[in-house]
Amino acid sequence: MVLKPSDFRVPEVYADWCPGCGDFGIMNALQMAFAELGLEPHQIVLVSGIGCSGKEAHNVKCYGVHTLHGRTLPFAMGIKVANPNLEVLAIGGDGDGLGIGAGHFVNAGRRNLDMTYIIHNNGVYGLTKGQASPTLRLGVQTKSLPKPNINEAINSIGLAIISGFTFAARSYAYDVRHLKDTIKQAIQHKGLAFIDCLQPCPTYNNVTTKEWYAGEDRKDASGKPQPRLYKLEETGFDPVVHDWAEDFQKKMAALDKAREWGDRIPIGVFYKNELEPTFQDRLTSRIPFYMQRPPAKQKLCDENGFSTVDLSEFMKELKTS
Amino acid sequence: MVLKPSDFRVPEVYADWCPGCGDFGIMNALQMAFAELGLEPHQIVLVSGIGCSGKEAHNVKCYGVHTLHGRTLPFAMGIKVANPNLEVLAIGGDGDGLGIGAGHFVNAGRRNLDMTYIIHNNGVYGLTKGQASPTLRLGVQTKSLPKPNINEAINSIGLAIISGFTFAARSYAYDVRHLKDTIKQAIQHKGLAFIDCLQPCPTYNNVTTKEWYAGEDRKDASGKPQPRLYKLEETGFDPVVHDWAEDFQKKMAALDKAREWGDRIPIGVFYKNELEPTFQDRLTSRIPFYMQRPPAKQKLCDENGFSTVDLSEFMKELKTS
Amino acid sequence: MAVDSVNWMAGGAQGSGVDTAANIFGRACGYGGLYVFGRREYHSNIKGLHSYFHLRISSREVLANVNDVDLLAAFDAETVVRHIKEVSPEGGVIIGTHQIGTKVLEIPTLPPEFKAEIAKFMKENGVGETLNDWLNHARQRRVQVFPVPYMDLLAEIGKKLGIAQISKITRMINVLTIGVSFALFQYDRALAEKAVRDTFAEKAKIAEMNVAALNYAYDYAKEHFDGFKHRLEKTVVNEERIFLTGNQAVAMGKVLGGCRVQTYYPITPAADESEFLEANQIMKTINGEDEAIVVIQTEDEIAAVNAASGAALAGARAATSTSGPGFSLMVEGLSWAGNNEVPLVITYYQRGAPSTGLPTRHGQGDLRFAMYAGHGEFARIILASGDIQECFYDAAKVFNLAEKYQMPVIHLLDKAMANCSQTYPIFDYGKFKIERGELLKEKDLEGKEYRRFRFTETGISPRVVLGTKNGVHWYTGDEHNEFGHISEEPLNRRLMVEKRMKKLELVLKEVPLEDKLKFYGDMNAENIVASWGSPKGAIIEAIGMLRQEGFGIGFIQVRLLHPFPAAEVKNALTGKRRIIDVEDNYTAQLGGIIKEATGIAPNYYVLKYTGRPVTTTEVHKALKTILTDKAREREVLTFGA
Amino acid sequence: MAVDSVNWMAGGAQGSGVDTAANIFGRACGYGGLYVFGRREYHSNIKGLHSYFHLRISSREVLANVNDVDLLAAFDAETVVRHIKEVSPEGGVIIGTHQIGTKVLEIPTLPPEFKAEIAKFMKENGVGETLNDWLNHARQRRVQVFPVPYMDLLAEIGKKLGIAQISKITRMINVLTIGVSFALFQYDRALAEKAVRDTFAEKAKIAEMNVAALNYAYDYAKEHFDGFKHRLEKTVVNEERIFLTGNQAVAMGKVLGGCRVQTYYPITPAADESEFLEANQIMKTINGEDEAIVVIQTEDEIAAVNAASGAALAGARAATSTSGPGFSLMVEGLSWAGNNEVPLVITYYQRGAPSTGLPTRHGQGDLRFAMYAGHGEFARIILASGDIQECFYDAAKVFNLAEKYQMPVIHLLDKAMANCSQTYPIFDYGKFKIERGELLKEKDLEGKEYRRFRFTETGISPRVVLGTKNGVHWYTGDEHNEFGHISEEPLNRRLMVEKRMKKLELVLKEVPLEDKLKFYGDMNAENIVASWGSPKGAIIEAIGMLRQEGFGIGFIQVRLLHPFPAAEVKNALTGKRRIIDVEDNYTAQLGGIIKEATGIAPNYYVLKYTGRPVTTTEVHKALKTILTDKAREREVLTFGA
Ligand SMILES: Cc1ncc(C[n+]2csc(CCOP(=O)(O)OP(=O)(O)O)c2C)c(N)n1
Ligand SMILES: Cc1ncc(C[n+]2csc(CCOP(=O)(O)OP(=O)(O)O)c2C)c(N)n1
Ligand code: SF4
Ligand code: SF4
Ligand SMILES: [Mg+2]
Ligand SMILES: [Mg+2]
Repeated sequence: MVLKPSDFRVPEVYADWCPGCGDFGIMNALQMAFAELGLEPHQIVLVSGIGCSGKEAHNVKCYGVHTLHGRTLPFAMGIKVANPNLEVLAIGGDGDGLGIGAGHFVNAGRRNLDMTYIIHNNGVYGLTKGQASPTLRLGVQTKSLPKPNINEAINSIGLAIISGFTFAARSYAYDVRHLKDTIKQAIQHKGLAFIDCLQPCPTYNNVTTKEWYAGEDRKDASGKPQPRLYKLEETGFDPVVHDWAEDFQKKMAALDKAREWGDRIPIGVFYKNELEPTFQDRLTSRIPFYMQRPPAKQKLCDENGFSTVDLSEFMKELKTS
Repeated sequence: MVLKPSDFRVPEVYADWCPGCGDFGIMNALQMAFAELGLEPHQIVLVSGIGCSGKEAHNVKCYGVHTLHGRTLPFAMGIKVANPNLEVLAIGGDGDGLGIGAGHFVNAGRRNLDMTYIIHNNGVYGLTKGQASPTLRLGVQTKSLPKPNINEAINSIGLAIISGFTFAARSYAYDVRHLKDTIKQAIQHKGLAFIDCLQPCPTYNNVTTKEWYAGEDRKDASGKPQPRLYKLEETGFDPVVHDWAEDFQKKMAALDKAREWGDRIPIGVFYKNELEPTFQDRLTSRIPFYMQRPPAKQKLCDENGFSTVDLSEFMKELKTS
Repeated sequence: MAVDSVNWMAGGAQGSGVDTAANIFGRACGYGGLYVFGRREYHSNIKGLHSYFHLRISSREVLANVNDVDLLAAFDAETVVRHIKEVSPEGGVIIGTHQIGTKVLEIPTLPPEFKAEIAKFMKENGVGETLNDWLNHARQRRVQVFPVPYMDLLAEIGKKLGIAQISKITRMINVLTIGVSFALFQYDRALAEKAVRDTFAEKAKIAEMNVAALNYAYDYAKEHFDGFKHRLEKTVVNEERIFLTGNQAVAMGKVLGGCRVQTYYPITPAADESEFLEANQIMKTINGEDEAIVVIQTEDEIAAVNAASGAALAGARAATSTSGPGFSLMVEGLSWAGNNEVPLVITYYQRGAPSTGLPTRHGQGDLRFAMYAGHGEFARIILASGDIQECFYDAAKVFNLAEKYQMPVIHLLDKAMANCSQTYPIFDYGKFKIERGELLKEKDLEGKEYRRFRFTETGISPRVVLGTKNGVHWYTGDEHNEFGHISEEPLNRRLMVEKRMKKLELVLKEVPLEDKLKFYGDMNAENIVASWGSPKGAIIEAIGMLRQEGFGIGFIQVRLLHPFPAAEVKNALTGKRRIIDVEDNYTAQLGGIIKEATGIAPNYYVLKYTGRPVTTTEVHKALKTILTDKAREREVLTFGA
Repeated sequence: MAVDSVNWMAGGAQGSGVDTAANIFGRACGYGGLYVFGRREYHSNIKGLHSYFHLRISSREVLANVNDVDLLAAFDAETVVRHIKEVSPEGGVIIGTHQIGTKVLEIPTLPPEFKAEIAKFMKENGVGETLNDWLNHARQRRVQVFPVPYMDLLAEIGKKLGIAQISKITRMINVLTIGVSFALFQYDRALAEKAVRDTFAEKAKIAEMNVAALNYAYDYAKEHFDGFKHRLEKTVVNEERIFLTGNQAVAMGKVLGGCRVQTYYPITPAADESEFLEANQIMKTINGEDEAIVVIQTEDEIAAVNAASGAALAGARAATSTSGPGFSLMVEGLSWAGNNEVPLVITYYQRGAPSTGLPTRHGQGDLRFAMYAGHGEFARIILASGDIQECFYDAAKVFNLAEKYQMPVIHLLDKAMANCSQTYPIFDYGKFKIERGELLKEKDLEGKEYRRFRFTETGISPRVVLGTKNGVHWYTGDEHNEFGHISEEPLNRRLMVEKRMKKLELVLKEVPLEDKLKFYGDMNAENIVASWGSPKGAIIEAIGMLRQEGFGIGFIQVRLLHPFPAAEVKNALTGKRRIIDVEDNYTAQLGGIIKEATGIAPNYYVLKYTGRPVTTTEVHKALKTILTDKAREREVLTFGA
């Protein structure tokens, strides 16, 4: 059965984002990506956090788990480990993932579970009315801040790479096609994939706006805006680690790109490494039949309900007579 | 009054680390550093986490705040912000700082408070009997692990640099002099300083042992061990950012050094940048008299106890008649 | 005694100006010497979902909301659908003419479960599918409908102001509504003008545009509408009054109480308080000196609570402010603070729960969690305010309690108080005293051995702040000896547990009665209501009405919830025929505590857990049912959209 | 009824072989058909601080510890100083000759508060400063001292084994102690030999060395010591028995109960359970198939609880295991699980608290925290085991409860159970049934509209696991409608609260009596003890003794602590003259719950909060004081070093 993006819509839910919010673009890109990958709704689990971004999970027709603020990755891990055959995507806000959730972010990198994580990078805590998020730069004052931001921004691509994510990309909520393609690549990537999705928040972030990304404040002589975003893939940038020997150099190239901001902002894949074993690979090396009979698929009992487990090996250890 | 390291001892407390534990070296280095810097016990606050390492705070004569697992940095922040004239050091285990505390680690970098953070890097959760800590490498099996480690290690120096720490160094618990000097530099650094202190745990970590660091498993022809550790400062490595323009290159050089492990392991300062404003600087730009009258030093009331605050400005806003 | 009042409600999508409208309306009433009580309801959403503001206005003090709406200013069709049933007979609805044709079941923001509800209503009452049908149905109840051609009005105003593009001024619809409303109420338009000007004080041009719009609408209404029965009349007052929310009251109370470090992580409905503090970081003393509060937005609530503890140890009065989800993350830190006798203040706004729950709605479901939060047994104080004025004074007092008794204090509030607003005579805070408890300074310590946790008669060990010369000491989350070093000795352990816990007895002994309990109504009557927190206002009004109707009834408001003033509560309840517990939760948490602490069980429960606060109307009704022996043991209230 | 028993204690610095010694000793007793109860006490320290193991041995079942020590095997001077007062008259102390000259106040590991205690003791009793003085003082109570020249013995053994460097074999001192002990008890040395061999089963050479040492010491003692009165005699048994800790019992119970994902973050005393599971990850079914449990060490407890919820939603039986500090971090996740009706299991080992507290010591101070943890009101089950066998079966049962009632279940345990060990007839688990509750599969769903939170009579909505075809649905921490989508509708809200909460009534109706309460002793007597958790064993023995002494007394063990079986408890307590609450905490938490739930208040409390579990001896004494009307309302127990 071939599904269309519209098959992933949830008509009974009103998507209550502000008019012009980038979250709509992300929703569309997810629906398109799922359709193009030939996934069915029940095969996918979208695990979201708390924030405007957290509502994505209700607006896509697939299993949706709208979790706690900052906890998408642990929930997603539990789901994926229990049933590695599910396509698991964690999605959340920048505050969610890099503020309260930063500890999970860093430690997720250590496991390299084969799943995807998308951050809605809007520079603000949207749903709590516009406080500075961890991606907002020092000294910047968006409209709802009483004072200019007092903290430095987190470099999310850099953090992902240092933490061990094996795929790190950036895309843009208003370039739905690019975002959709990036999501597809992330899902197809064997390992933990991170997408930093630039997402204008027209309500609270009056600094990195759609117009700003489009470069409408800097028109060339002919009056044409000079977009700030450019695509890495169009510059010949090769993010793929083909051999461990080139890993460090690829990482450094990615970090170099990751610091570009302001007049030229790269989107696309910064880093990709499929040589690192996934957590599923590692579990399989402990439990050879893990992928065939993962935790969610074991039988536990016979038809009468009696537990079928045999504890005699354990008991032997403890016997005194 | 010139104090000696022994003035920083706490004779009434039995330092209950295992014989040969690197934590003794760290204790000694702290005491020496404080004495050499001419600090007095009451000027210093040692904020520790939970773990064998957490006990450092009880073994040094200065204000000691032995906090919660993973929470040294928030406590330290509160103390430092309330009274910026105190010399605040946070110290804790690798599990403490990079496992459960990783979120604070990353976000502390965004603030650049002028304080010092020292991690006891022993590759294990010592006090809970030797589980893998976040600095233990994938596939390594220390003696108390039932299976080889299933997670990748965190690159703590790299993480500090990416997160915004403005000083990142590594030292070694058994090179007390080097460690002492590194601690002094960290304290004197204007900004948030991180020290990754390699700390053998003879009880649970039988992999990165004192002997291993000393290279006793690889003797040269003459039978002399070939130490694995070498000092960056002896190689002419210059970690200091003199100008923002060289910042990225200095960071990359530090990251390059940070991946060295195995046969040659650098210790010393990897990165140092005093150009970045500290959190105190930033607060002062909001509150001009912040350093003179910080929160802990305000008077609050007159001699009869009556609150001296004047709320009429606030009330004016709310008046309806 | 309940008060005659006029009730105005504005409703519309979030972001469409409902709040501003209510603000202007409330101010205008205040300027006319009227008392106002405002309740704000909104979805956990930034733009698009339904929100409303209910203002109750009177020449006498009003303490709570009632069910009635006398004039509903509906910014959209959904507002009519959700609130028309609240509009009183003889009341009115202001609605845009362009909305009257809306098919109600096609309003996109209505969720399926609500559509099912209204479909049922329409079927049962033979109401048709358009808003017009709904309005006609209301007309049958003598509700007046005032259709306003907003777009036409805007076009004309635009013309007058020289603005061609109407979309630039559509946001003035809210001011038009106010103009129409005040015209209907026949209220002094000068006061409305002043309110508009003050609201837009910093933008003179916008202020003038809005004043023009206001007057245009006022005139329009005078011309086109008549027969509306309700009136608002200004009076002359010769006292200063303020109109404020609980959030604002708490923020000011903290400043008064000497709070100089506030940590927070954004969360509804607490964040407004911290933002208010941050925006007003620098303040003056009465001596003209500058002081400042440092507000830190942390990476999470775990950092917030522990940083606040750190600041408290360093000698600053420090607090953090949050609601349920954040508090859940703070409990490990709370337990540390309890063990280390830290004077930590946590401002806890309850909201609809469990979990994310109803983030912008009300609830009182966290009392027992606050009592027992954190592993192990340790002393804490829980003080619950019941109205906005208490919010203010209590927010200051809790720092005295925290420092005197050296224990964490939870200032327990709720969403209703946080976001409601009320008129008060200006607060007279000049008598507020800072009590820092036993606090030793450098010179007190000279030549002496200092033990942070010295065993004393009362359990209170004189305190020294970090950095004090001669006072070096230690803290640890482990059980500790008098010096603050880890100790696992059984005898020391027993004594330390007892030391910490017996301070609670001291609290019970020393806290003045009015901070434990407050009494209202007839305390000699055979009927008594027990409650805590925001239901207070509605209860006071309801028992006032009942007493006028001839019933004997009193009310105890429990303020100190932990340690629980069992003796005083028992005393108040003993011998009563009907003990009625009123709370905004499902499990009657205060009721359970009373039962455990006093051995006396309430025999009636009035409970509400729809996420909306109780109103005077429904509390009055429920109590009356009880007093006339027609009630079940549990009366569940459900009013409010 | 209490049981005749012999009590052996080994004590010494952590890391000096106390645990191994106790293990070998216990096994040897087991091989001789004896029952053993073992209690382990240790500091939160890896090496150097004092630890001890108390073994109580009998030919009949033993359920708890007693105060007496009949033979104290002291590995160091500190052990003597700490435990000599426990040694019974006619009891003995084995001590190294080289330690006898130790000046006790100079033992470096003693903290100042303990030194102050012993200095006082020495002064009051005229005891001198050396260990020898202490031993002489004990001799006055007819305690026998057996000094062993360990170093000489080791030198000779070394010579025999061809080992020159004694430092290589000093760790065999523990085996020497065992040899001496068994010789004194005149126990069959072959059984001791077998125990040593089995303990070192994987290291044949070490095993032989240790057997040699054992025999050498045994012979030495036979030759040098006599007059020791206590005997251990083997008996013949014809049933299979096991000797295990609570940690092990829980791990096995989880496997039986179908737990297939366990998440954890290391913490005492829970981590041993997870490590046991990880080490034994792959298991067989009775059909010879392989199954496996995935054990994930997470970055913190927040991740642990939420990952377990995730796994549970995906259809695996999933649990996490922790103690107080970790549980504190889990409460936000617990609240989410409650709101989303997740069948999550949390194994909660209480330890000394608050905060880090006494990380390796016992306590029961977290009951009310477990009851109310998490903001808001939601349904949960708390089941508390009272002994190691219950740990096993309950660890399996909780998964049935979690899935049948779709709510989080807290399996509440404590440090005493986790680390104590006891002999039992082998568990007969073949009748254990897996009950997954209402669980729909792909084919059940075909062509139907599925609503995860469908309103039903019982409140239970048939469940579908993530990934099931035709069953797509949503979860959210927000209040939700039947589909699992966010809903702020007041009516839906009320119904959802009621749906979730009324499942608790079903639990109370369906859970069998023996999982709610257990009754022991004379339930018709006028005296009754109420308790929960690990004090159970000591209480059963103590009331047995009392009944032999002619007192009428019964005991109810409360197992289901939430929802609380108020009717059954009330029934048991009604009409009793003395109701005695026994708990290892300060605030008598169960007592408070009973009072609230039944209106009946205990009139006596026997409480302990030194971090050590209660013993049969002290419970017996306290109860007797109460039954003879000589007690205060609160009897505080303090036994144990
Ligand atoms: C533990 C906890 N703390 C705070 C909140 C309140 N909260 C709701 S949304 C939000 C911020 C969301 O910001 P972000 O993650 O950037 O998402 P966005 O709304 O910008 O998409 C916060 C702090 C919460 N739900 N839980
Ligand atoms: C919230 C919480 N979880 C778990 C623990 C248990 N715990 C005590 S020490 C420790 C690990 C310490 O490891 P590390 O931080 O590396 O310090 P080390 O002992 O190695 O110095 C843990 C997990 C705790 N105290 N608090
Ligand atoms: S506040 Fe910003 S992020 Fe949230 S819905 Fe509105 S535009 Fe989107
Ligand atoms: S366990 Fe390791 S880290 Fe802990 S005290 Fe012993 S040697 Fe040191
Ligand atoms: Mg955001
Ligand atoms: Mg460690």
